[in-house]
Amino acid sequence: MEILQLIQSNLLTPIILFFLFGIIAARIKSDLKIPEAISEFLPIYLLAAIGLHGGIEMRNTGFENMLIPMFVAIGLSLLFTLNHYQILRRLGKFNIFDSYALASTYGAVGAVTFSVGLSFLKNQGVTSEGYLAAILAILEPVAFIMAIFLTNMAVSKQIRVKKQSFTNDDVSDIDVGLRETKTKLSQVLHESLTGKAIVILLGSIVIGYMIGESGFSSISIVFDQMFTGAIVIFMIEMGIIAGQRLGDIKKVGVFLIAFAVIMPTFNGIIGVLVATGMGLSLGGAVMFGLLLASASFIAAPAVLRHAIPQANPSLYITSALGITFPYNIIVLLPIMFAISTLVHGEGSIDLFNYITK
Amino acid sequence: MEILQLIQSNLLTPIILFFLFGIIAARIKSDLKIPEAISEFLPIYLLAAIGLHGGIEMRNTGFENMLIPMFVAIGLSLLFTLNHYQILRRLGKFNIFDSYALASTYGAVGAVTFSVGLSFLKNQGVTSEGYLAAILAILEPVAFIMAIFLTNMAVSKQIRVKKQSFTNDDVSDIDVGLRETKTKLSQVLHESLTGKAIVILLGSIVIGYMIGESGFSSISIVFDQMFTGAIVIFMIEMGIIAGQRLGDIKKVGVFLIAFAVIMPTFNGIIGVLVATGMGLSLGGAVMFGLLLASASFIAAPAVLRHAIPQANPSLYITSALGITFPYNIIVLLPIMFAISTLVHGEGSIDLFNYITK
Amino acid sequence: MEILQLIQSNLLTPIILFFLFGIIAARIKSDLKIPEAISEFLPIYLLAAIGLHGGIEMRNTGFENMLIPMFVAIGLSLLFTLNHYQILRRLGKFNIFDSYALASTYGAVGAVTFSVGLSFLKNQGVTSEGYLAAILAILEPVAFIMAIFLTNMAVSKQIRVKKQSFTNDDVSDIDVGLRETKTKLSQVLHESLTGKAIVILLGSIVIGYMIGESGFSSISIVFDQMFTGAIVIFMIEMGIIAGQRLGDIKKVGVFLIAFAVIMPTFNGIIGVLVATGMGLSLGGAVMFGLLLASASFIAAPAVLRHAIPQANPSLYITSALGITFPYNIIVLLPIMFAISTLVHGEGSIDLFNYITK
Amino acid sequence: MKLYNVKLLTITCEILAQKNIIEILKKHEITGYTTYEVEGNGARGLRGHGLQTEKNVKVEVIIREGKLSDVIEEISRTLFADFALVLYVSDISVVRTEKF
Amino acid sequence: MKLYNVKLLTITCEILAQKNIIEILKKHEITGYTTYEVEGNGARGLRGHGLQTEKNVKVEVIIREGKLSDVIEEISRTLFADFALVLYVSDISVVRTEKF
Amino acid sequence: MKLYNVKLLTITCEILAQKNIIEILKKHEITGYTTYEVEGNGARGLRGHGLQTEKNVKVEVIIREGKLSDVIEEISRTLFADFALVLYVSDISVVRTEKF
Ligand SMILES: Nc1ncnc2c1ncn2[C@@H]1O[C@H](COP(=O)(O)O)[C@@H](O)[C@H]1O
Ligand SMILES: Nc1ncnc2c1ncn2[C@@H]1O[C@H](COP(=O)(O)O)[C@@H](O)[C@H]1O
Ligand SMILES: Nc1ncnc2c1ncn2[C@@H]1O[C@H](COP(=O)(O)O)[C@@H](O)[C@H]1O
Ligand code: NA
Ligand code: NA
Ligand code: NA
Repeated sequence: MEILQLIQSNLLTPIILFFLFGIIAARIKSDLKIPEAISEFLPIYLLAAIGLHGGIEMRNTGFENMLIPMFVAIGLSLLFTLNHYQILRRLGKFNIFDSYALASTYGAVGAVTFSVGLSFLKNQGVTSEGYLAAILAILEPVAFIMAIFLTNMAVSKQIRVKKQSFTNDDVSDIDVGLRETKTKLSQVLHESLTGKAIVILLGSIVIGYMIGESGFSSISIVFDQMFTGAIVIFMIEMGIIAGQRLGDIKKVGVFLIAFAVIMPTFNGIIGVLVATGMGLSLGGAVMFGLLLASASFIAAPAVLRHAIPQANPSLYITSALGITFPYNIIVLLPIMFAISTLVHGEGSIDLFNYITK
Repeated sequence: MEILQLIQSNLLTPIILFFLFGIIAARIKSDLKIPEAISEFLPIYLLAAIGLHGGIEMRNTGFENMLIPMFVAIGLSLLFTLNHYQILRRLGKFNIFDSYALASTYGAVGAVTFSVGLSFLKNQGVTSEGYLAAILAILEPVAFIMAIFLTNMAVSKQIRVKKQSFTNDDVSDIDVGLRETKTKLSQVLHESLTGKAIVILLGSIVIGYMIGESGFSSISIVFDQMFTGAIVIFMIEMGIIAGQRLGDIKKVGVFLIAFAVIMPTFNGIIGVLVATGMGLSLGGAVMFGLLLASASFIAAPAVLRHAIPQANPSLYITSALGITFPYNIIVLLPIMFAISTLVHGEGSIDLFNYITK
Repeated sequence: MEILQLIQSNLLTPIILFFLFGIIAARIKSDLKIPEAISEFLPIYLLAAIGLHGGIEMRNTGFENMLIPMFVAIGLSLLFTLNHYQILRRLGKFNIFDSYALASTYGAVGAVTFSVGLSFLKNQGVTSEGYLAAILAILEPVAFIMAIFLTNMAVSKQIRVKKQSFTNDDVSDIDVGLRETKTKLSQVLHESLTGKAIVILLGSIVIGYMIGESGFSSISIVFDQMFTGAIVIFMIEMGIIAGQRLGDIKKVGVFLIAFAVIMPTFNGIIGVLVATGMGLSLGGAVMFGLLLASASFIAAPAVLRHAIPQANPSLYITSALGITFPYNIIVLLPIMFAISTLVHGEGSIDLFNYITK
Repeated sequence: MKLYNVKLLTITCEILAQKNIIEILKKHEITGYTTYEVEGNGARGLRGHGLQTEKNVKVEVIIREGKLSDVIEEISRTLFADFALVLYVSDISVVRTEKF
Repeated sequence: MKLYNVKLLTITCEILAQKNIIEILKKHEITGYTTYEVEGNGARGLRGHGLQTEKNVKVEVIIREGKLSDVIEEISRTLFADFALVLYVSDISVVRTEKF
Repeated sequence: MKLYNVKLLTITCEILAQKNIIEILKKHEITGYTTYEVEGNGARGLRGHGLQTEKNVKVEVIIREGKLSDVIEEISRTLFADFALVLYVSDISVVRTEKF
């Protein structure tokens, strides 16, 4: 009951409404679109704002207590990725490439989802630990790197098997193949770590940490007060792109649709509970859950298309952007907030405030 | 006398000055220009801001009393379009295509003009009815659809006449022609209704209505406080484009130049008086007049180039953007404000405040 | 000692940190970049903001006392350009084209540097004379025009010498050459004066002067409060571009590296002293020094590539953007501030305030 | 590598005619094409400055010789009179002829 | 003006394959090329709308006939299966043949 | 549809040379051309990243064979030395030969 009210109240925020609006605009085939330069710039801006905010918080509160949550997040992310793989490969009968690509898409994190989460909390008047921005940055490449490593292991194995059964003519080819695999992995590692999202996020965290509140004041109008307005504009474009993909949802199949809803719910709720166990605040636990629940749809294609080119990109993009993202920000976020409120033992009071507000 | 002072005071606002600046920059052949992505984004932003504002107002004041003004506006717009056609075809001796294209350009509305009008009123400390944004959205396609319908009727008639005078060889061709006409009309209807301007405007009105003041507060810095600054930037580009067209004004001929000044004045003043008669506020009557006075120059080419490709686009773009738009925002807006002040019986006081301010 | 502290404190501002961040992002070969439309728009925005601000100040304080500083600035700029040329040609052994190109790059001014300077002063709570924006505009083309004139004179002389030593076959060619030289000069003059930087800057000064504080209030959020945030975004891109050029620094040679550091220091300190002598305020003297210290890297390639195409653009761009710009905003700006504080006789108190702050 | 001869049809036109071109291609069962925005100058003056709707676009179509003539004919007939438009054909060779 | 015959290789592909193409060119010691972003339609559907990573790019390479075949062969072998990609060759003439 | 043979001259150069190219075209009474911004790599290194002025542009001119040689000659003479620039000529066929 209260959760439904939370969801309904969340639905009526500009962020969600403009996202739904974008979907509708795409469905009625409107020519509305946010110019490319703007929609390319907005994620950079959002990540800079998130990073600065996180860095300033970390300066205020220290980052000693960040280590445990960080390693737990990495551990969970790897565990979840493996779990996704098993489910997709065994139950979903996806081929090895699609399985690894999808597994890591859902093991990775979504920076846009994170932004929406921060705005949601702001709206609720709840804060979260600043170091979560750093965990966002660190978590970004983890799932990809593991999935790519495992995919390449599997491919090498296949090649080695082939090698034994065929004549020696191809040996050099296979050696080349193995060498290429290694190169690929180190390339992906480098590309991931120097990818614009991680770079701007980590950079802004460090800068935020160095300048603190006082240094931030001169730019707070741009990097703080305009934050929600900027997300709103970005959500129009996200809605349009998600709307364009709605038609492809049939193609991804019932199994993946179910996966795209159930898996984040599972991951997210575990995240909230574990975070609460580690002593994170109400809001921090929600954001921690959101990190684990979210799927990557901006970084994923860029990384996976190079690393696992054999995987079908429309599978992982459509499910992450067309299903999981809307589900996460509309339904799962309020659910996780309710759960976090509950387990933080402030349920009655907070929820009451929230609803009467 | 007071009107001259109003015009002069209006001239000294940043919006008008930066518009004039843009014209000068274009005339001296400066390479100054606002990057395309920005000037493509700004109308979307402005319409979203107008829509949100209108929607919130409608939530506060209800929209029952919107129906009569809306139908009156539609009626006047159709009437004016027919009137324009007669004047252009009979007196101006324009061909049928140019006549209909021009008639509907001036029967349609200009969203940029509307934005400038809102800023003008804000500057005067005067408000207007929120539902006028909805009327802007509804009025957008009306004049085009009628003009296109009439053009196609006329063309079909011509074809039918030809059909009777020639041999039967072309019958199938003519049938195809008639069928194409119908397709075209339904296409134009669809394109108009899903055009980005209408979609973002209607969407934002609905969202504004749903979120209300409280939901708006988190994005008001972007969608309210930055509004005038954003118009200023857009006006630089509008000035540049208008300035580039100044050279073409000779080509449009004296008749069209006179038309581009007299017609909006006539339409606008009637609009102010009718709106006052329907009980709209001082500011609302000005905006109502502006809706009728304004000519479309962003939507017009996109719609008319497909619907009446035979018409010469430089006629309707040059007159609407190069003559009517500057005239409207610099001269006619203060005139309509003065008239509205007068007929709202607050003339002396308000004008006095205005001038001494 | 105090200067080191000033530099350190300046280093920890968002503007400098994001610039350094951009350099690092480029060095680790990140794909981070600010979309072109944004980085093309930001200088226009910054110049408009600077101009409006300057114009409003000039309205408040009058511009009678602007004439002397302006002519002194022009004189110094011409003198410095000649001085640069001698040093580069005689000591540096650069060819005539590179010498003139470099001489004028350093004789000209940098609008981005000026923006950073204004932000620096704002941060220190110090103001500067509004008319310095006008001097920025006027100074922009001066050094280029002289350098181009002198280059063309030199080339014509060379051609004339050739003409005498060769047969008459080439005479018409040489005449054409001379005529082309004249055309070129008048073209460059026109291009410089109608160049977007000067046009938007002068236009905004005039508009700021006309609207004053009261007219500015409606757009002050965009053109004043967002200023530092906008610079920060622009500095990311400047850092990236500077970072990409770091590799080329070896190619410019030790002589030019030294020139790119020593020359601005010399010019800037003379500027501060002269300005103080003319009675400019503490902040005004810093900005005056910065005008003379700064090198042009946005206007320079556009002007010089046409006017002195034989010069190697990577010399003047790399040294101006890759060496002088960072040096100016990180090191020289605090130095000039300290010197200006000293010579304005408020040294102890102000510095004390500054450091304890 | 064996290469096969086909044709490349290039259409440079005002952007508002792009939809018409694509429709004509579709009518002739051609679904492969590449487009990009350009600026230009021609009989209808400088294009690509000012309003968004006054840009040009290039449409490039790799096409078998068989269909070429009909497509050109229809574009000429329906669009030459009203739109700023230029088209040309070049000889090219491709690897996978079955794609076109 | 004497003109020399060389080849122009044009590759239209999804933008995420651009890096692979450039690497192949580098491997064959070709460092001259021109690229630009385009939109398009083909076997893998409409491209160029939506996410940044779903755009197309054209890569154009002026190349001597000698190297052409090897480059095409490697692109075909390594990229045709996994990426949206179309390539074609045309005959062109240049002034400064030593540049290519 | 009858097609007529003409030439297509394509110039890829640094954007600051565009004005020079257009002026040369004008001098030879050619007012039709198409331009668009591109990135590229060549003897003068990677172009198209960083400052606005360091981009490349392509200029395409449909031109009768008669004028071709003079235009190429003037571009070569005045711009080859100082600007990053590549040009090539291809054979194309057009419908309306009177336009060029
Ligand atoms: N000779 C030409 N060479 C290359 N492109 C041309 C030529 N003539 C026209 N164009 C292009 O085709 C567009 C329409 O041409 P027009 O219909 O002649 O105005 C122009 O804006 C140019 O982009
Ligand atoms: N027939 C064609 N003519 C021109 N471009 C094409 C054609 N077919 C495909 N393309 C381009 O090549 C890209 C990839 O093609 P595909 O692999 O068929 O999806 C498309 O998005 C188009 O940009
Ligand atoms: N072999 C080539 N193929 C295609 N484009 C080239 C080639 N070489 C150079 N270019 C283009 O021409 C520009 C100038 O070349 P360059 O003068 O060699 O630096 C480059 O930036 C590329 O865009
Ligand atoms: Na996740
Ligand atoms: Na109207
Ligand atoms: Na200087």
